[in-house]
Amino acid sequence: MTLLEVCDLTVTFGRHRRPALDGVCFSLDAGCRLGVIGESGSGKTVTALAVMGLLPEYARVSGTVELAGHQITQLSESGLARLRGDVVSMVFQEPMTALDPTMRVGRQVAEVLRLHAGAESGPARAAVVRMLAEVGLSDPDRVADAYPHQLSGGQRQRVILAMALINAPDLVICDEPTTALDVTVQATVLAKLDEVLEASGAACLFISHDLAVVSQVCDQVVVMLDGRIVETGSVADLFANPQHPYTKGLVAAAQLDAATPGQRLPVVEDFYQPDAGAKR
Amino acid sequence: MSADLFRTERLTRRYHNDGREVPALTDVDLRIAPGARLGIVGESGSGKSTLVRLLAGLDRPTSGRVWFEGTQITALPERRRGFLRASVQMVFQDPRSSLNPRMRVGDIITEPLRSRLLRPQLDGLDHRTRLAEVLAAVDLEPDAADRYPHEFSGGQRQRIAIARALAPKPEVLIADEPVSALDVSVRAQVLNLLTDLVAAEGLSLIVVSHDLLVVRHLCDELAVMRAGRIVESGPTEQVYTHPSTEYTAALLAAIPRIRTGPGEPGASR
Amino acid sequence: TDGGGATPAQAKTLVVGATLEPASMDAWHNPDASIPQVLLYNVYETLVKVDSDGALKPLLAQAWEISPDRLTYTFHLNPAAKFASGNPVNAAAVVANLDRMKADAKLTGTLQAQLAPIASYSALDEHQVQIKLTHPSLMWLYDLTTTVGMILDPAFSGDLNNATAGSGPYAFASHDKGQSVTLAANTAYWGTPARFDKVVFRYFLDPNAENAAMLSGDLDIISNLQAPDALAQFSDTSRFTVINGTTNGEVVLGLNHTTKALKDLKVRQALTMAIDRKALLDTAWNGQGTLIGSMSVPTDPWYEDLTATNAYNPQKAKQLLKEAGYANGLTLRLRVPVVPYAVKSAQFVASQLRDVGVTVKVDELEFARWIPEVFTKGDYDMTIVAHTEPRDFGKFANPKYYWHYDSKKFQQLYANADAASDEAQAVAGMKASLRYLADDAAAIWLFALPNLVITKNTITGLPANASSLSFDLTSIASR
Amino acid sequence: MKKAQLIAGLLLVGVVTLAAVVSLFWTPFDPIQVVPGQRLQPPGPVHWLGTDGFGIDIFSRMLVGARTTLLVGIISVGLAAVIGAPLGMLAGQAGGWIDDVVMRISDVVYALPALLLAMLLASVFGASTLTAMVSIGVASIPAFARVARAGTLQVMAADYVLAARASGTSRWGIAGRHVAPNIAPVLGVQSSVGFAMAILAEAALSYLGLATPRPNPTWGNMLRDAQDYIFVAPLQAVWPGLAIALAVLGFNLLGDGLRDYLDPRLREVA
Amino acid sequence: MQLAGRILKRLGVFVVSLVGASVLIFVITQALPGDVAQTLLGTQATPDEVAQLRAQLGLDRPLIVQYLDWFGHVLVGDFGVSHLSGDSVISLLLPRLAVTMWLVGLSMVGSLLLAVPAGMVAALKRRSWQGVLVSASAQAGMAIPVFWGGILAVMVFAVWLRWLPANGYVPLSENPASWARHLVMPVVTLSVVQAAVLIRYVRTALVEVLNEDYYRTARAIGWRPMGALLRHGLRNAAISLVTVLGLQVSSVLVGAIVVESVFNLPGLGSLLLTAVAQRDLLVVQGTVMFLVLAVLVISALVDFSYVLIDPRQRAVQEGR
Ligand SMILES: Nc1ncnc2c1ncn2[C@@H]1O[C@H](COP(=O)(O)OP(=O)(O)OP(=O)(O)O)[C@@H](O)[C@H]1O
Ligand SMILES: Nc1ncnc2c1ncn2[C@@H]1O[C@H](COP(=O)(O)OP(=O)(O)OP(=O)(O)O)[C@@H](O)[C@H]1O
Ligand SMILES: [Mg+2]
Ligand SMILES: [Mg+2]
Repeated sequence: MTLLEVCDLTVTFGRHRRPALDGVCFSLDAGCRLGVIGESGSGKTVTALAVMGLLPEYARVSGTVELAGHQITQLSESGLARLRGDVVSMVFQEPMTALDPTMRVGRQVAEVLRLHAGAESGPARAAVVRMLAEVGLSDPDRVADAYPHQLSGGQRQRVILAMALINAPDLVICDEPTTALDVTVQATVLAKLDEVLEASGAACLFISHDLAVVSQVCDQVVVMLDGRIVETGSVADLFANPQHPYTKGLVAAAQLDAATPGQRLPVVEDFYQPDAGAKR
Repeated sequence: MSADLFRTERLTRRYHNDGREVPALTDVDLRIAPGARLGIVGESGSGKSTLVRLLAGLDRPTSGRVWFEGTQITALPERRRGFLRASVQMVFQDPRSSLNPRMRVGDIITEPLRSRLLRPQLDGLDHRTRLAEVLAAVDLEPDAADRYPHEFSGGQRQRIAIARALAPKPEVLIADEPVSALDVSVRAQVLNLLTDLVAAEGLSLIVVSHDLLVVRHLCDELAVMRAGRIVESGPTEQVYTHPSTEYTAALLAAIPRIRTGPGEPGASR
Repeated sequence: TDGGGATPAQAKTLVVGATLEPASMDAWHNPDASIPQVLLYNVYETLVKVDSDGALKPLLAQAWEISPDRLTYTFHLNPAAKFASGNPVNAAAVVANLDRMKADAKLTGTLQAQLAPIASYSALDEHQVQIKLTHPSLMWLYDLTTTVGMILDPAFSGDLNNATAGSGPYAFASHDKGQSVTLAANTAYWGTPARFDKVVFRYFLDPNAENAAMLSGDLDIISNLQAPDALAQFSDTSRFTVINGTTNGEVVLGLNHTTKALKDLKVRQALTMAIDRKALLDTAWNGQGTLIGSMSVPTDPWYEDLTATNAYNPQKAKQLLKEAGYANGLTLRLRVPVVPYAVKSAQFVASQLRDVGVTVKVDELEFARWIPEVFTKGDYDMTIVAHTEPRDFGKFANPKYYWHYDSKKFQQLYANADAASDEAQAVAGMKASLRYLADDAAAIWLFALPNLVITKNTITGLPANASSLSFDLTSIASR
Repeated sequence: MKKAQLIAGLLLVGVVTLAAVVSLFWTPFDPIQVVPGQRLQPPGPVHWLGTDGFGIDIFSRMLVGARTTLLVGIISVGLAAVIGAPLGMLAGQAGGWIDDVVMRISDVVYALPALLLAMLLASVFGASTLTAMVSIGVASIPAFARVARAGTLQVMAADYVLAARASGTSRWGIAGRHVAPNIAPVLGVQSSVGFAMAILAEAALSYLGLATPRPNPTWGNMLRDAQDYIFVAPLQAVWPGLAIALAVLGFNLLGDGLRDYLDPRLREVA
Repeated sequence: MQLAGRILKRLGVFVVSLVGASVLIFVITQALPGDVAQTLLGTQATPDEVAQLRAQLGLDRPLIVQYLDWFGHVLVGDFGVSHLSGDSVISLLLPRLAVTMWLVGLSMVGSLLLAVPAGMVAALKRRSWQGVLVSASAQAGMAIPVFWGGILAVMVFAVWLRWLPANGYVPLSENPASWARHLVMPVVTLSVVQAAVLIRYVRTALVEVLNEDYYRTARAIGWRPMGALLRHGLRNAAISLVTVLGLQVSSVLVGAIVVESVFNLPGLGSLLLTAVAQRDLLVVQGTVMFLVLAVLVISALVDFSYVLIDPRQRAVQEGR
């Protein structure tokens, strides 16, 4: 069953600028994990925001985004608000800034419940602590009473994950959720994400420019370049056997461990030359 | 003794945060030979940046000493650190925040040349020609000099930062997380550039990173830090293949690798 | 039962708007005119008072006699008069007051000067007091109508700053600092009873605030409208009555007679002729006030219209200046205190003197600075200030006074007039002195300040002129 | 949008400046000559904005007033900026006890009523536009010092300052090349706000006889004079009031517009 | 222990600031020409009499002695006696202080009540006409002199409609209803004028919040824009706003002096004006000391309030 269907999505910021997204089409089945890769500025975040309906109001959007039977681009702000956090949720890149620094994280997680389920604070608290434990926090009670600044990056990132999962959404969007973490923490967070996604059966749109990370989380991948999707395929196929020259370059450049130390690394430009002027 | 490029002795740096002490660096003894390519790795907050800032003379230690080419620099007043400033240059993690948004690229790159401290060392260096040289060295168009940092991509910005570091013809380049803010496609470019430059100019290189693969690619020696101390050091390949501490082993194990083979998805396996 | 429309006993309050707030209630040690404004005649009574037209009237003294040599005054006290405390106002009380003041070294300078002519005094009997002067003085009896004549209950021993003990129809009740002074009716008053249970003097720093309070019905009376241009606001005769009388305040363009150019009569005349004072009054003071030609106002017994002396004539002014050797111009400093009539007049004067080739540099000074610099040190060429004390032209006879007007002729004229042995002769002498001042252009008299009082239509009995420092409540009633 | 702000600001400030410049050479009537018979004329073909209580053409006075008003704003804000901004930068860059001392002094000055200073200056030098400008300027120093310090602290924390230090740039170099340009925009905004305050403060001071003496017109003292005629001729108050409002608005728009325009990062963003 | 140390240091700085302020105040007031002896004696007195009175009042002593005498007493809470009325400065100050505190305090609250909602609209709708309208009216409001607004309010509400008394003051303890009626207009006037300035800052602070990640997070979990801003924006914006508010207090105090004169309120402003005019220097010094003290206390409170608003300030920071 198709959960998310994005069709011919085009997004433009400002009158005289190149579209940030240019006719993007893809679809995602319930319970599936789709990775989105591409260099910085290729439109990954814009895609995610379009699905969330969180694009700034001055963005001009055409095309359709259909999520669980709702036309996102047609919905009112309150209609969107009902979906967000319930049907679709998002895990943001920066664990340092994505949480309100003035509110205890337990309350922030509970808010998600209260906004959608109308839960009382008593039972909500229990649910929050349970969820925090589920995302692998060993001391969920203490964490719930902590302010964001009292937690480490990895802990914060897991709190955000808990916020995204607590309402058992159909779709979780992760926008570069681990770039701010160091490797060891990243590994545990990714492992936990994999585990809870598995358990809840939620679908996932996973955005990253780190191919290795995507390859560990996802089964399908789309490759974006300058606001367009240039290649789609399963993780195994695409990384083993990239077709588009850009993808080839990306895969080659990403494999640091494959190169001999000190030797020249392959770069994208070795495989793919953008047409003059297209790239600034 | 004076054969060392850098030598530190019981180097300690504690920060005071509202009265509480944070031991960022504790009793670090380190020797770096001229021409070395040293990588410093470790988890976030382990004191890597603190260590290199002390080496570059941008901060003063709480206790302990630092020698650069046989001269003890810890006690030296700022105005007598010209030789250090001329010889040691730094590249920072975030190319966005390390470039002044209100200065033109040309001015940013030539700023070190205008320093009064460095002038004696850089006698007769013409700013315009040097600018053109370093821009060429980092593979940027000459007209880049007239533009502002925000007009460049992340990779280009990092190249501008490198060009600035190269301008005063340093002997040592210290790079604090030079590629962690860049995406993979750009990372390769910058790493290539650094490799080439180090080879071409005969630079000594000190690279800080939490990414072991980056360090392995650039450096022949490795120091692993944890909680303000160096817990392991040695030739890169040796540490990489035969880590002697559990911590290093964990760091190595956590490196994500592209999984191209068939099998169930999931990092846990 | 009570008659028809009589309202139940309701406290009747009169609210009067005023500008300067007294710092204390002690008029003997504080020269502030704001104190007698509240207390004189209302709380403290004098032997003799001056009425709206400037005439002397009996108050505590039913009658008085002056000896032919004008040196001995005998006052016959009203036997009914008593203090608020119930003690009688008798000859002993008057003598006690004189004793007290004579013995007081801290008494204000004005009072000490006014006591100076007294040679001796004594109680002839219970109700008769005799006072002897060192020399005849026309002014002295007038002085007795002011602060110096106020009779304090000799039994009083409290703090004069915050209490009163007089014989008037009202007594001090409270002082709400920064806001108001409240008087309460003296229920035991010996004369016509007070018509109000309470009189509140509310003080305003900002004239607009005072006008607004009047317009909104919060005030019954504005005791002296600060900006005559605001008069139009009160033109609704169904609500307000405007009383437009005179005051004792002569607005004087003072000339510093030590300034070289101003020593020259021709220059002084020229300056006088260069200023169209009628136009000045119309422009600066909305035409309110009286044009005067010398240091005297219409309520003075010796008043004469002298406005024709050195009348407006710019041609002649230029001519005179040329004759005096200032054909190529003359620069004078006009240093005025920051009070509305002065700054406005200054602007007008500067403009008109410019027309006859006199450059005027206007300098506005805070009053506290005007006193030491202009008044005390005499550091000025011209200044503008209103002289509000009644019958004060004798100041021109004092060469040390800030004008430094040192005319032997005038001093002679004035001394003779004040010491004249009969009243008619004295008045004639005063007229001559005033005429001399005008002819000599000793100063330039711009106009006399109007007494602009606004009342609600329901208020009656206000005196037309402010002939004394008192805001006299005794005749005011409300319908 | 951003451009529109800048242009509107430039336009308004331009009009004020033009009025000031024109008044140097020409006014329709003598701006200080009293005309007794002509007081309080309504606006008409001869006197475009009517005449004031002295029968002087208001339009002429407005033109000349623009000069003083502009001067008061520029000089007092300039004074405050020239002293306050470097002090704030010093405090922010030096830190430690220098920071403490500078900021505490600035606190104390900030707390002192400007009125006292104005009185002092007026009594020593005589009240004039200059003494008013100086006291308003001095009273505004702390605001500039604070804004400059806050901005400096932010800049000093940026990596590019560390980079500059690493390449041997002196304190002065950092102050001049990095701190100053980066705090200039906030100082610009502060200046436009300060300008507005200065115009109004001058009006209040001349009310107390502590600023521009008669007959020289400033919009502030015209507004103060107009209070007397608020019932008789309310328009008297409207002209200078409007002029002050527009000038203040103009400088605010200009300040905001310039900040956005001068920021290279924002220049082409819609 | 550490906290005690910090408080002690803060207190030390505070005291030093006060001493500095006292010197400054003393020097400035003493440098004013004219003196209270002259005011007391009026224009009749001879120079000798003035000199005599000066000696009596102790005004002829060396300045340093006068200063030490004055400040020594101030330290023990004795501000001296008004030469003019003989009242103690404190007894003159306290009732005035109450008036000004009500005026300033209520106006701060009022301006917040106006500026926060308006600032929210201006920030959220900054690209539509509502937001532009709010911003524009704030800009226009800033350009209106306080006294002008006050006079207008009096004309409308006291003179035409007669709903409220034109001016004056009644203490709260005397008659609460009347107290309120007298304060409504001055408070609203001052609030509106201050709000115009404040809106700008609120808007800026909120726009910053709109760009924060946590605001986006709040939207992503299902808050509508206004809800997210109320729940997560205000408190964070408050961190930068309290600084501005602290700064505003001083300008509100200045505005209060004007408003006090328009509405004839017996506050510190009118006390200061008359005392200066009469050169009643002890009253001037006392009043200004109080103003300085108020500003310093408020800036200390602002620092303290960070701790309340921002939990990061409560514990020790982790560093960069
Ligand atoms: N709010 C915005 N206003 C204007 N332009 C925007 C905005 N957001 C994104 N863009 C532009 O849209 C393009 C795509 O941006 P996007 O953030 O989707 O890139 P990304 O692939 O997520 O990159 P990164 O890996 O750096 O996060 C970029 O050119 C960017 O400048
Ligand atoms: N200026 C500072 N003031 C206070 N504490 C600091 C400061 N700089 C660093 N620290 C603290 O010192 C410790 C070491 O910091 P350092 O920046 O050297 O770590 P790092 O290894 O570079 O980490 P990262 O990988 O996150 O950059 C950390 O705990 C940090 O919080
Ligand atoms: Mg992105
Ligand atoms: Mg670091």
